[in-house]
Amino acid sequence: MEVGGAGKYVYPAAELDRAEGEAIEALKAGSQQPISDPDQWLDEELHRNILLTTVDAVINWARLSSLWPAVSFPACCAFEFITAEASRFDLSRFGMEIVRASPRQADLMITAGTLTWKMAPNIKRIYDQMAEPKWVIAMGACAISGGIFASSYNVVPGYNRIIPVDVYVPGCPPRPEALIYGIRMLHKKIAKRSLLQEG
Amino acid sequence: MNIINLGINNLGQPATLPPDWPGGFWWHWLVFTIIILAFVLSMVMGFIYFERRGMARMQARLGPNRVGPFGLLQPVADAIKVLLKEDIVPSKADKIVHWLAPVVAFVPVLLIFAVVPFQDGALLADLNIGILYVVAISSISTVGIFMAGWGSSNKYSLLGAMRGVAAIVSYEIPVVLAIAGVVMIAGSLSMNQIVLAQNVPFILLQPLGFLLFFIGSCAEINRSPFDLLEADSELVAGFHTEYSGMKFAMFYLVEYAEALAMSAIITTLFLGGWRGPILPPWLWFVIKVVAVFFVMIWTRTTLPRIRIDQMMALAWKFLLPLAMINLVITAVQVLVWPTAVPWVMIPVNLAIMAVLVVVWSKFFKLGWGRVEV
Amino acid sequence: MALKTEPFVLNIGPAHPSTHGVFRMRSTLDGEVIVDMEPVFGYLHRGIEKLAEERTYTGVIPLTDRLDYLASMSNNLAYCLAVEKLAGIEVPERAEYLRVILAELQRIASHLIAVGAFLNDCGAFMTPILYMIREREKILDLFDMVCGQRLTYNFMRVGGVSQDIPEEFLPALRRFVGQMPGFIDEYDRFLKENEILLARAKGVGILTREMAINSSAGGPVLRGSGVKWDIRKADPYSIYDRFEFDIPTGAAGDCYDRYRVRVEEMRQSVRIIKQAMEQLPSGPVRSEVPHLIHPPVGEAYAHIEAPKGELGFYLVSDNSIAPYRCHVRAPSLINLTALRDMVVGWKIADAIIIFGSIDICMGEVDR
Amino acid sequence: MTVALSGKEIAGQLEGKFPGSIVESGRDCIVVNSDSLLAVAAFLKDTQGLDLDYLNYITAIDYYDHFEVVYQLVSLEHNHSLVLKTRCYQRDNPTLLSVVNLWQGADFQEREIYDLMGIRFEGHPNMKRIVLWEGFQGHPLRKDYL
Repeated sequence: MEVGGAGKYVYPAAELDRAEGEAIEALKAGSQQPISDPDQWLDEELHRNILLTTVDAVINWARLSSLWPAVSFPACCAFEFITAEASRFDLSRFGMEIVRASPRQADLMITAGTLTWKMAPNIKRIYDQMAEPKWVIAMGACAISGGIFASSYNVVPGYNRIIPVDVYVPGCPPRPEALIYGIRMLHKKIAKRSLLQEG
Repeated sequence: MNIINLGINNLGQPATLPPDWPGGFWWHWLVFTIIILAFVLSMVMGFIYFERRGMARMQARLGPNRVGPFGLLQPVADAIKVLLKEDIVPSKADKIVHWLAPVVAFVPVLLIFAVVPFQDGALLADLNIGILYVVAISSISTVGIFMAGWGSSNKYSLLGAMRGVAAIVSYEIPVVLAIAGVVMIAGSLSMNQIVLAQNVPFILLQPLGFLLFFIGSCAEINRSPFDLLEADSELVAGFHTEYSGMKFAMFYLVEYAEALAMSAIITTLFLGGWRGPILPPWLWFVIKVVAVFFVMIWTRTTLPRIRIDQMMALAWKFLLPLAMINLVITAVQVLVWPTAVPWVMIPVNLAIMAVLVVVWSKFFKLGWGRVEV
Repeated sequence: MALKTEPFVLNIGPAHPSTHGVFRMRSTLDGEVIVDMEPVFGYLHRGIEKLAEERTYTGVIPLTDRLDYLASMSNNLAYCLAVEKLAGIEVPERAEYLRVILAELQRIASHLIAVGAFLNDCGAFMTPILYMIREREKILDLFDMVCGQRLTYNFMRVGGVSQDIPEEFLPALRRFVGQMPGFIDEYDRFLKENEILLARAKGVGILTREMAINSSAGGPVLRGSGVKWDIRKADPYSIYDRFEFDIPTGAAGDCYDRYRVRVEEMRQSVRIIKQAMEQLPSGPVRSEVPHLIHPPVGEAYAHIEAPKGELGFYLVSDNSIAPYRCHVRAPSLINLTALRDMVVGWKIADAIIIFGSIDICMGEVDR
Repeated sequence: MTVALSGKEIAGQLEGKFPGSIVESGRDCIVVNSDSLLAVAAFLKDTQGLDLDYLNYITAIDYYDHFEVVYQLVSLEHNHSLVLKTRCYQRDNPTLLSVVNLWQGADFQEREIYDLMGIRFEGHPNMKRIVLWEGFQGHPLRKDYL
């Protein structure tokens, strides 16, 4: 078999590097402020009386019972997430053992670890690729605020600079129990959703 | 009244016109179409639950147990959730191909069940070329998989799809040859006749054929250790990387429906189909199907994945020669001792299988080292 | 028949299930075969070396935890050894023994993940790693007892360890050490002689002895290539010269050898822990060290045999309370040097397992 | 125990071979002239009895008026080591010779030093940023990095 040299599908490394650098700088320039939680919270009373129908209840039940996490495991917290998936803490009880490598099929992004500016465009892309409805759990101090590395030149001070975050789980790293508690909190949040909100 | 019993077959005639049915075969088709749809969907849900729980037990954990009693509603929740998720079509995708792919993959799998007998004569169409029909139809879903890989315009998808096509083209041959052995013994291509011919399950008369068919069909439907097509640790999610929502659900369904179809065909060809003592026939059928599927789960949790060239080598250098030898031996047996008592043939055939497998594995190694291409 | 094919670029990573973090292989493929590969990293570069320059000597210890987060104890140990060498601080006997016990436990924990992840990359669907995490949890429980953390321990201090072990630690450790050899046998039963694993891993990704030395590989990667080089024997730090253990080495330098070396090292670690446990003396666990350490002007390099290879800290002091320069000799980064030569010519599936067999930790690669 | 070779002795050997190459020699290190770095390194690697074939690490230190680049060489066979240093007095565009052709292990470490300290290694096949991205301003590990 003959390899056809540097063909049209092989891009020069320098060009790829430059494009990557430009994407990082653009994102860095545009995300200096945290994104607030996007969920429009309706009045609690209104919720209970009118909007929360049986259909909502069924759909929310389905959604919270099968949260499939996406693969986005930059650093230390990833291992606490993996341990939470494993025998002892066993997230599979909640139907979460299917970790989808393809973000298209995942519902939940558990941002386990420090986010650097170099990684930020990729994480944003993964988030954008996920299909609605989707949720984000910021796991660990680094994911919340940059943690111990907040003063570094390459660390994003919190995932909420680039993507909206639903639940924050503190700890460095959070113990699996804490993560499971955070997931339960997310379940409660999902249970309050209504189809009307999605528009 | 047991409706299913009404589709009784009389001596090889197609059971398309059951005598007592008002409205003739349209009515029969309608009933069986609904039964097949319900059977496939409920069995697939059951399989998903069974696989997740069973696999979890093998991996020293619990598996889903929060949704409904024992987590039984987990597949239902998954289905509702997946169906309601946003449906994404990548901007660079070939839109039409991307749309059609899940359908093209799904329909053939359902069509297979048209010739699977759930009970004596209880099948949608007792084609006299039943098993040939299965072989022909089951390959079509590969077209859907390749369409998915091509239409997504994603390199991972394309690589996965290419692997899928390569696998099915190679493994079709040993699978068909293994089926030929069964057909020779049974003397018919009709699925119902094959079951009726199994006074002794053909797994005992055709142990080598069973082995070849099982490995081959595992490879065709991409069950581990041949799950190269959506190899998690290599190709992200393989051909359905770019699929979300309902279309992904279709592929997920195809994956398990194919496993169900292959389990059903293995049951029919080798395990005596619906035949069995005491319990009602349909229950025997389901038990055997689940047992075959259990073996598939077992291999999935146990074995590492093989590489694409090793997979090809296995098909062409191991399964194909053995399948041919098996065919010759079966032909000789059928020709020379057509009336031999099965109980004599069983140990003979088992011994032949053992010798062949051992000897051939001396010739053939999965092969380590770099394979020049 | 000469078939003309067109190569194309496939980006493996940085968010790929088997890149063990955020590694990226920008590979040029011809069909399934890798014709060229450029590793790209920095997706977890947090600037630890820079941050260390603005913290006190003790304040750097938490940063070292997060280098190789699968082996935090080893990182702590290497850093503390470097500061002790720089400032000339003695460590009490009991602390030395505790350090050895904890570092060896950490080695087992890290190798469990390494072996499990390697088998997972081979496609054994999650099962091996789940069994290995089961045992790792027992080690984490032991660490939890001594310092209250599961992953980032921050336990060792300059001149000893931060606190003495609780009294329930030793019985628990004895129980664990009793069980562990049985578990290692169990792992061997899973897949050691599995035909598919042999076909996938044997002869794949060969790193010759010369290559390994020339590319400065360390740890199991170097030993898998047949070089009998272990810092614990070659340059015994702490009190490793008091223990008996063997250095397992491979022969061919392929993925399978590296995997076997790790499994054997776990057995040796258990052996060391057994000896250390029996000899453990009583006494203080931390020598008198000033709160703010002002080492004399100078430089020091201390290295240990971390689970991933030789981990060293190169410290430069200007007699202030913070290191003037803190360089980490990161085994994960340096072991990756040979990756390109190892994967070119192999298929994607092989590249994944070759990468898995090197066993890196992105926190340490990028720092 | 890894023996740290005496810098003075090695310096004596080197001075005869490469006159003017040694700037300074300490108890366990030698500082060589940046011009004769490659020749000295090749000598240390290939000489019988020295065989310093394993490049343990490379690092660079910023002393405001000069950069010091440190190489630790180890011989796995004889179990001894030597620290080799060289200095670079330029600040705007510091350049050194790459040892990648002698020890492949220098590859990523030299790129890292270029990235974080800004010292360019001539003769390195792929001298570009490794952990930070193209277009990043400055070199973080320099003492004057803001």
